[in-house]
Amino acid sequence: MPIITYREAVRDAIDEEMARDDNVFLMGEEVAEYDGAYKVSQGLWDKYGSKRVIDTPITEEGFTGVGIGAAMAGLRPVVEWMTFNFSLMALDQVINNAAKMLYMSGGQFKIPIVFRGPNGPAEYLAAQHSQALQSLFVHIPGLKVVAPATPYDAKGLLKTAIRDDNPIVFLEGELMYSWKGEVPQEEYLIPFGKADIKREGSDVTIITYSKPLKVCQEAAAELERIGIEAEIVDLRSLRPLDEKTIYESVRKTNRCVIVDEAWPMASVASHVGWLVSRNCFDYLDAPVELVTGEDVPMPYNHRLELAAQPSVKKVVNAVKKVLYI
Amino acid sequence: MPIITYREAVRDAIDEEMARDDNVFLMGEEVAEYDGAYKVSQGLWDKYGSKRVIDTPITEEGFTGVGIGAAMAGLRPVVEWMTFNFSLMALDQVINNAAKMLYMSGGQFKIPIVFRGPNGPAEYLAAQHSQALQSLFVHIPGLKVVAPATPYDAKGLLKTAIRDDNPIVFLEGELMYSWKGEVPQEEYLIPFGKADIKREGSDVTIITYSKPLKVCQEAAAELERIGIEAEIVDLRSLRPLDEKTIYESVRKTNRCVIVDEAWPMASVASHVGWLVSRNCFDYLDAPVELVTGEDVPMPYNHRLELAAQPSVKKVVNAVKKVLYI
Amino acid sequence: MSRIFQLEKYNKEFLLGLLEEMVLMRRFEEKAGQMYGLQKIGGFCHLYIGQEAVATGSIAAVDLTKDYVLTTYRDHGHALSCGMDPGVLMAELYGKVTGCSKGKGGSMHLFDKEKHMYGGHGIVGSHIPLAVGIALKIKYKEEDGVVLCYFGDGAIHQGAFHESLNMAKVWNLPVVFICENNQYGMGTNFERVSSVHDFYIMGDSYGIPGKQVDGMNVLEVYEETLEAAKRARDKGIPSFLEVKTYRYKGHSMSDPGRYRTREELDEYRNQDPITLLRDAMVEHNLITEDEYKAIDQQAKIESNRAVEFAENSEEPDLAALYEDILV
Amino acid sequence: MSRIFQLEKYNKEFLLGLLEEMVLMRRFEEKAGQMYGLQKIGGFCHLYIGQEAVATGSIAAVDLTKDYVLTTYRDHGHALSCGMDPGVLMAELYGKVTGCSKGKGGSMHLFDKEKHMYGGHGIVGSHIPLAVGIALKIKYKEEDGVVLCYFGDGAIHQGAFHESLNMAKVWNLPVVFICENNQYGMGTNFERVSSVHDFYIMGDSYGIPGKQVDGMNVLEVYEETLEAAKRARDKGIPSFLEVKTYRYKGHSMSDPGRYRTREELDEYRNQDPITLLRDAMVEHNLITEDEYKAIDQQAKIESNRAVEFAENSEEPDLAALYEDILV
Ligand SMILES: Cc1ncc(C[n+]2csc(CCOP(=O)(O)OP(=O)(O)O)c2C)c(N)n1
Ligand SMILES: Cc1ncc(C[n+]2csc(CCOP(=O)(O)OP(=O)(O)O)c2C)c(N)n1
Ligand SMILES: [Mg+2]
Ligand SMILES: [Mg+2]
Repeated sequence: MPIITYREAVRDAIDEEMARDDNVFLMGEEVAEYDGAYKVSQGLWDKYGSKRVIDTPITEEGFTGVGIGAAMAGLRPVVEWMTFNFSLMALDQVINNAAKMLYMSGGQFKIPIVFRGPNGPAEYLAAQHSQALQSLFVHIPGLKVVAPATPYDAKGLLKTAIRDDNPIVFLEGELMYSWKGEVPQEEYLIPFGKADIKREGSDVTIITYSKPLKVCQEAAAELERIGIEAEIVDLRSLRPLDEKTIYESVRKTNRCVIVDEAWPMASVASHVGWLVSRNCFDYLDAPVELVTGEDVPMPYNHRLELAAQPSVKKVVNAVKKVLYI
Repeated sequence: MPIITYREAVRDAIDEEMARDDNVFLMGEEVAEYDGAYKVSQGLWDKYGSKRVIDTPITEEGFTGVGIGAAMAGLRPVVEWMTFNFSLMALDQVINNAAKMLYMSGGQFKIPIVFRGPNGPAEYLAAQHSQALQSLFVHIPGLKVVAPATPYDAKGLLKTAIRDDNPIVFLEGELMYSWKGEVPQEEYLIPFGKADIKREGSDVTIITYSKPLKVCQEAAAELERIGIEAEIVDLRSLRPLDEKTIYESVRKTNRCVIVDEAWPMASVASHVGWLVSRNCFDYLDAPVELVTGEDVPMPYNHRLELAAQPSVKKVVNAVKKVLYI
Repeated sequence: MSRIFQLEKYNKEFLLGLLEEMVLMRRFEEKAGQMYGLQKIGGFCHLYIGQEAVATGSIAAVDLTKDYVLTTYRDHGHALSCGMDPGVLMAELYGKVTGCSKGKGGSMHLFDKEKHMYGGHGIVGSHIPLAVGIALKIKYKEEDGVVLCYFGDGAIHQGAFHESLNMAKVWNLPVVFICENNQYGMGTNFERVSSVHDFYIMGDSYGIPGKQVDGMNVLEVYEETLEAAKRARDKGIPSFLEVKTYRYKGHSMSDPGRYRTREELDEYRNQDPITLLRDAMVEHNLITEDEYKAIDQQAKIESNRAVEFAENSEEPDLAALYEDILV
Repeated sequence: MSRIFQLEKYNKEFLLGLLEEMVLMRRFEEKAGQMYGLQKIGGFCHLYIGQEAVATGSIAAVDLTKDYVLTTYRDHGHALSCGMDPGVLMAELYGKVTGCSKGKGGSMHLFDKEKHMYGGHGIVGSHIPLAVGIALKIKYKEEDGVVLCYFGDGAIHQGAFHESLNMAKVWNLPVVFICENNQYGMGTNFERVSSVHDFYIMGDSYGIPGKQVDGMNVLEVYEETLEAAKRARDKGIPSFLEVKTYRYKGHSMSDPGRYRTREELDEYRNQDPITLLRDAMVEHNLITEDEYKAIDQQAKIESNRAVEFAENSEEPDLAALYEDILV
């Protein structure tokens, strides 16, 4: 199978869907002539022109709303937020318009739109530019939220997202864009709501998604060296959530650590922590532990910045804790 | 003790703090000449004039930012959002500016500001005007979040909030404004981070905050009739959270139900659900149950609207469930 | 204020249509207010009384088989102008399943996809970008449509308004932005929160033609909308119309409206858009007093029928709670 | 383009001060760029090279014991103009604890409360309301200050800009809004995303005096800011200055800048703000080539010293992670 980057996987998914369906178009800041701030859309403007790859002014609230309006009227916009940090300016549009239109119109207006871009900390960017904001979106009924961690998952899920008739929040990651992985040449789709077991194991379940997957994989390798077999459940889709796969794994391993780079309070991590605690109550041999982003704004200094994020060491320690070792 | 409404308690707190400290002022839509959309600020403009009670244009993002700037420069603004539904337009200001300024300036700029207004569903308002949005704020380090449910708590906590040197999100409720309760004539302050046991009981801990307190109290009365003594822990302060009081109660009752009118995913409810599951692991006789707002946009029809919210029946059923009856 | 109505330009059917529509709006809204008083309707309910000429005149200037309408929570008038059935609207106000939004949207969220009534939006300013998006679709699909986007004087200050005008012009999209300047937000006279008092000049910041329009004169509203719509349709040039109007009632049902004087209210009642058109038509012998009374009677009957329909309709099933969240 | 420098109006010290400041900025930024290349600095780093006359000329026109400055992430120049120490700035770029924000803010978040440098803000447009808030405090406290608020051409379209201008005028607050129109957002020429190409006219929508200023002429920037600041200070009238300038480097260090031509870049290099002032001063016999070289040498020394200071400074303690979140 060809090996491509996450960036290429995202681009290919957009490209293929634009080729397949004339109603699909891409809009956002610098997505066209500049090829995207992170070069995700490289070449798409050359290929599809200004009608279908649209540079917007820096007006997150406005152009997000324009996308939603276009979706109301039957187009299928892919809206790029240069980073999710700026999505905060558009949150009213996403929550009050995109997520509620179908409901408050009594089922008349579906909103087939994808909001995508890099989420989560990158490097040396400080507090305003390094936020993992998925918890805010996952909270909202009327949205679907996906967060793939591999090129394969990114491509398959983004194609599904673009074809879905609902508003989808699609979380990528600046540091993930250069990650590589096998992606088949043939077309494939990955359904929402299906977690993926990225590593099988019998001793502990590590639940994660998005960028921390790599940290979890490294931690699992380290744990293997001391005889601990961790099962890694990659959620991929946060809303809907694949509770079945989660519970099956935890009921097998009886121990659970959740790894999430977002802040801990009212987060995906603590939500899943409650779900597992409740639904695997009779199976858990230890309390569910979380490894999350530290509960602090992101500092600029790199050493502090790394300390603020999940690390192999933190994951290993949490696993040891649930194993009482 | 005098009995006053929640509305009056909030007003009195603002009034007293404005009288005490010239730097305190109130701003928002319709707060001055119109006496407030929900009449919370009635009379304050007459008393303090246009300098200190400021009507703003309908520009949530803008006037919230103006408040934050004024706080940077040493004033102590109380910013009223007509309802929290509109705070979504100002979220970038709250999260990227208010919550991060102290950190990213290396401790130079404190932001003494209170963002307040009615949160949560009222009646017949449909999806865009009936949201309990606390989860979004609770997720953010750099903020404090409080949600009093009685006139007494509202007054004491709001006075503390106005004197606090940090950005505070203060959640009221339209339907709570007419609730009455005893409030002493003498000045008092209630510290943040202290839950209040609103009812003592030995059989089950019901954790709640804000408007659902009343539903919990009614449920407790009903449960009492069948011999079940519920302890009601009113969190009051969501960030910081009084974990100690929560755990003490659950370790006593061994059973826990959490009642929250917000949506369930990545919520205060599920966060506390995980905390209790983890930290009372050896004490829990049943999984922690949640009663939350249903995971749907709010419908307009009143019957559906009521069905979307926590009810006495739902709370009673959840309690029965954790008691296995 | 005296106005000149050049009725000669129009055929009688057309003028009668406008008059009937405005009278229906008036009676419908009175009925809605009355039913609100009887607690048949709850929540926010923003009446359109006084502003009838705006929706009526402007929507008469477009063709809803290809054009589109978006407005705020003060949407009953626009919904009627779009040809939505009064019964279906009243049922929505009642929260009944026969309402246009199945009782899930209510007064502020009237929608009819078929009739190109794209809502009924509750967040001040936030629907303006949606209108630009619909216009983008028109251009994208190389269609012939125009979007009429209504909002209040309060929305003018919202960033979304300014962001939208810029994008509409940069991309040359067929939108007509219509500010219904009824001179008050909730209780705030617009001059207290506006650095300029003639909004129409704001078009200049975006290279968009701006114009002030007399919102009590249904024909002026019609003419100006026609011109703006034509410019949008033929040349992709968006326009900005500031329509000066007035609401007779409080902001919503709970507002006693103490922030304005009796005199001011009377001044506007004296230039009532319905009376003005009726009087002009009487003067031009296009209608008799009796014919007018018949129109009014018909409007009352339709409004009563709407109430009857709403009263006799079912509430939505509880199962509806979990329907329409996702497709 | 030829410019007239009426140097007679100024004393030599003042002119030398401007020149020295601009040269220091240039050398500091070159050094920062170099250290970025050596991976001593990471993340986003937006250089001010080419725009020196804007911060220098405008901040020279105010008194930072009572006035205030706020700007974007492209803030190194403003920080230097505010009198912040180059070493402390470079240390911040290095993420060292001796930096102005203790290494927690970095290049985009330079702050100095004492010197009234109120940041260093990363979200395009979002700091503009903050400036209005600071101006509100000035009026509230009946002080004599003025706020200078800088932002780019890209920020013009953000709603926050428009909301801010309206409020500043409604409340008559002492702010000077300064758009540094360097003609590009990231890779986007401003004309591609702007419905009008002269921004200064946007003041009209808010009854605010607007003016276009030559940003390569430090004295014109100085004069216009002086006038606007006086109007703000004395009469509470906000102003909007569109300062036409240019950045020689990419948007940030990672941008190769392929979206513009060599010729365009050269055209602006030929009107370099430092060269223009230097040449005019040479012409007026206010400085010799050797004296200029000495100034330049001094700027290089200071920049090297800044690097040295940064290099020799400590990283913050790990405990700092949980400090400064709340007071
Ligand atoms: C963003 C937002 N802020 C506040 C409100 C509350 N609100 C509803 S209507 C209104 C006044 C709007 O006035 P205007 O735009 O003039 O419209 P009108 O009601 O006069 O038609 C306000 C403040 C809201 N719905 N949305
Ligand atoms: C709200 C927001 N959207 C996008 C960005 C990413 N971004 C940073 S700088 C920039 C371009 C800004 O251009 P301009 O305002 O002209 O300032 P300049 O960099 O030219 O000084 C963009 C898009 C951001 N920081 N904030
Ligand atoms: Mg109005
Ligand atoms: Mg620029």
